[in-house]
Amino acid sequence: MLKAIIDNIKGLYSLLVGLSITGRFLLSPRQTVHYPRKVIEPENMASYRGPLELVPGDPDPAQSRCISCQMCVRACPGHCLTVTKGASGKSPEVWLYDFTLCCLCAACVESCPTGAIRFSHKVYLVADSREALHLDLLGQLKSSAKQTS
Amino acid sequence: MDRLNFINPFGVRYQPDMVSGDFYTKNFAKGAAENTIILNLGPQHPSTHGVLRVIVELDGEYVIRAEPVLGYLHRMHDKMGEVKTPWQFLPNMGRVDYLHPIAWNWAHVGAVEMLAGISVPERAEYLRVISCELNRISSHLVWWGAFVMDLGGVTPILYAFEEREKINDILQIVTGSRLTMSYFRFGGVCADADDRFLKLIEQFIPYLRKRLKMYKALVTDNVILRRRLENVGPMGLDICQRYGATGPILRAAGLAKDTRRDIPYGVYSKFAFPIPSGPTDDCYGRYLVRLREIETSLLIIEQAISSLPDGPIVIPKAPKPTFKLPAGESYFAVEGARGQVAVHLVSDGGKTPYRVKLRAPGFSNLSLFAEAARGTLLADAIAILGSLDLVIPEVDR
Amino acid sequence: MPSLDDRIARFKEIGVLAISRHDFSKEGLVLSAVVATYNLLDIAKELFNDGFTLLDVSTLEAAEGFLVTYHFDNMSAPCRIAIRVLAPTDKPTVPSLYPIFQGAEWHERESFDFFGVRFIGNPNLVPLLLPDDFSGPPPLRKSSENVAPLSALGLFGTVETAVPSWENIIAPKTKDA
Amino acid sequence: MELSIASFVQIFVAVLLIIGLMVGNAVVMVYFERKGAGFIQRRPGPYEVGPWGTIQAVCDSMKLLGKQIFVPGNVDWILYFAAPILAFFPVLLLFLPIPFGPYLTGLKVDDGILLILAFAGFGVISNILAGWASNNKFGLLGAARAVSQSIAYEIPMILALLAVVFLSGSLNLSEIVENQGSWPWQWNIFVQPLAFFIYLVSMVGETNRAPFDLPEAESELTAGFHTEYSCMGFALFFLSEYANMLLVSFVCATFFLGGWRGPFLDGFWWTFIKAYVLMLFIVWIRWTFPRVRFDQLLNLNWRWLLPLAIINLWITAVAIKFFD
Repeated sequence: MLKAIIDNIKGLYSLLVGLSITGRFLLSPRQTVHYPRKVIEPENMASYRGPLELVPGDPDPAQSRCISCQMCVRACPGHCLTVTKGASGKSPEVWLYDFTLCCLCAACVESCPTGAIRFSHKVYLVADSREALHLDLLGQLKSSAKQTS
Repeated sequence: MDRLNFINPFGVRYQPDMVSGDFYTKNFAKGAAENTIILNLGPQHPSTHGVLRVIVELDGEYVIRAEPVLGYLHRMHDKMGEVKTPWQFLPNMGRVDYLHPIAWNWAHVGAVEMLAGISVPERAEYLRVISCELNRISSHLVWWGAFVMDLGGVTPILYAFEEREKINDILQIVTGSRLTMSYFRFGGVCADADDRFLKLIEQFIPYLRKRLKMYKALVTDNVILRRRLENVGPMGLDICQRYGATGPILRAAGLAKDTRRDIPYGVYSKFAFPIPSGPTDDCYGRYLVRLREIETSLLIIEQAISSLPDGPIVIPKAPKPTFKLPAGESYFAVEGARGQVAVHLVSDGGKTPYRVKLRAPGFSNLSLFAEAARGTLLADAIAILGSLDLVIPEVDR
Repeated sequence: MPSLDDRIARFKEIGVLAISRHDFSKEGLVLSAVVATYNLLDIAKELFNDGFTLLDVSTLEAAEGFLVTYHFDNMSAPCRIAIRVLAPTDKPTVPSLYPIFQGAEWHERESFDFFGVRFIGNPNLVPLLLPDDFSGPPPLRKSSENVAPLSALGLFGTVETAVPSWENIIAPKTKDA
Repeated sequence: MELSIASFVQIFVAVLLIIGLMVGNAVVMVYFERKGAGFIQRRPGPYEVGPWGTIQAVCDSMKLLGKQIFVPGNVDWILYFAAPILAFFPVLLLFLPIPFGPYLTGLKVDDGILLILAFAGFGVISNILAGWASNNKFGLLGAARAVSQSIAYEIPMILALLAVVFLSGSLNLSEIVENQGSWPWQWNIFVQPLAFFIYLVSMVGETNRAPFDLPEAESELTAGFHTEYSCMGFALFFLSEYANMLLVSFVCATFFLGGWRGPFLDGFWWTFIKAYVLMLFIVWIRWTFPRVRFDQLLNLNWRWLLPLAIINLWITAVAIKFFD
């Protein structure tokens, strides 16, 4: 009986300790990043794997390094890449990427013999339809080259 | 409840069938006693962590029988393993158990390396240990929060997520993703640790130790939690042996069995760390074992960081995504956050494996729930379910 | 904890079709034994008394039939043992381990789902992971041109002994482990 | 008390004001509860709607009003719709005898506390009806829990209040307030600390708030007795929960914390300040502790609170006999 009473008093004390902890957190600053007003620091973003993008070519940034060898297409577990060889030479004519099927596994990046593919760091990519996530990477490369020049 | 007749204002008498429900409810109801309620907990229920469904037979608030029904999150990973090359199957491993993906990474990569006879550079082995242990901590943190939430305390899970976010920040530096990580490669890992990675871990270890003290004061010592968990759902060595339970459940039963110590894989044999076991085999014992495992993981990370060697992170001729496995069989087990994770790989020398069998610890651990929950209160059954640390995608595969 | 040789001797006493040692670092197994279905429960009982626990039941389809592999591990000292049973393709039935290892119930139901192997003595042999109204052949069954013979799979490390019928199955040249 | 036209008008006006208070209280408390939960959990809480999210609760209640009334099949229609109404309206009555200020009382009744305790039982009837009529097993379990919990916790609550009634020698709430002084050390909490503690515990149990929220224990019974309620039915349960919280806080302020009397200047503001401090305390408890188990809840009551309350009452009676 006495032991039970002491136990209960100890238990009440543990409840007070708990209240003091949550009380302290009540008054301490918030921890969340409130997205549209604040964004997380860019160094945290540098390692983020976003959707794929093509690496700009060396002399001409609008040209891809891709040689249309189809290694990435064969390696991809989700079948999300479509690469078609152009009429002239090795450079691709169509480079389509279905982000809805992609699992960001890096099979294509690591199988590419010329290092033509890399992950972008676009964390805020949103789309309102599936079709908007069927990305034309060659077109992206060209438009981004136009913007920088 | 089933035998009640209700009258609606339109005067239509409604006479429910004695047993209504789908195949599993009917199958379960065959053994039901008189005057009991058959209750479906789930697949959408706040404390079944995803889409587990448990059919329970209640006498008042007491559970007479319970039967988990699986398969609501079944994705047939075994079949996917047979139609994909081992490399292509690798990203699947992050999806099997989203809380401890790196252990599954390791199990699959280890099985392939065992079969193909691939060795791993030492730096990669150390990075594997560091990332796996960090991931184990984050998994235990989520379990801790979710378990206390099952018991009605809503706040701790958000504190646990603060730490988990920090771990995700660290793991993102090397793995590139925050949830379904696919970090390991056959013969190494895919990215090297940089200075920021090491610096963040060095800051994180003392921070988490401080927070663990807060966890103890806020939750572990809390009288309500202790009375909810002590002497609830004892699972002794006998039941663990019969059901094949592994991980914290087995260790709480008093047996210090840990694959990291028993069958050292990677470089675990180089580190000194205790295997927490006991003191009691009830829910509170399992709770304590998991919290002490966080400290163990911190110890291992500390040792690994201080002795991280230089060198390559992947062997020079690493297998390409389209490599072929030699014929043979391998069974590789690692210690996941929930128990022994194993991949059984059989290959006939073709492009894809002949058979991939994933051994999920949660599957065996959940199978003993029916026996452990018998005769407990409904609230205790929920506590037992939470203390098993279930991740349903892993159970269903 | 008896030594490996003792265990092999005891398995032979109970009766095995083939028994082989394995290189643990290459295959993840210490010992594997092929037993006849009527000896399975005796072997399981023996393992249970020695403190073994059932890790999983891994079935695969081969040309000779369904090879059901039970992986056991010792509770106190790590020692992974595989016990295999061959069930014929046309009418695969295997006795259930439920009376000894209750955890086998779910593993067997999983094999029943994926391969259609029936486990006699399982108290609740209904679909576990697949829906109850799943129609069609069991999903992990292979088409006949994809089925490999057991000898091509390299499952039987260093064969200690084998009955003549199983020597044929394992193939004359055993893989040196 | 004589019943005249004037007193009817007074009651009518009081009821209108009390409805306003209940609705306003729910809106304010939802905001504070969510904000408090957010701050305890180190996140901002409601943030987007209005400045600091202040309009969030109003918008939420508008949303609840605008929702489709969804009635599950096989319910008992009459009881199903009667339950939320029964939950809400008796609470109105309970506010009538509360002395908010020296002259601010809906209805001055000589035995006001009896009225409150008698009508407080209505809440549990609505819970049973809701759980029973919605033909849901979770609801039924929740209702069964609600009954035994409510019966259990009313007894120590009454015994704790009775000790104060012994001290003041009156059942009239205004007189109980007047018997206490303006300064904190003159309040009943210092004469009756044990009774205050017992009341504090049983008031959380009586209002079904965490850690005693077993009738609606979300991790066990999804939402307990109001599992099948949506839109206005749910909103009425919600309103009555907050109104009950406010009521027990007012009673606590009246009995133990000096009611409208406070340092410097007596007045209704003190009642409200004290009541809302108690409400925030209930909120704080909710976001800190896990839930107790059902048998533990009843054990706590029958094994500890009830004997303690009886001992306390006995000591009080003896002390009054000897020292007065």
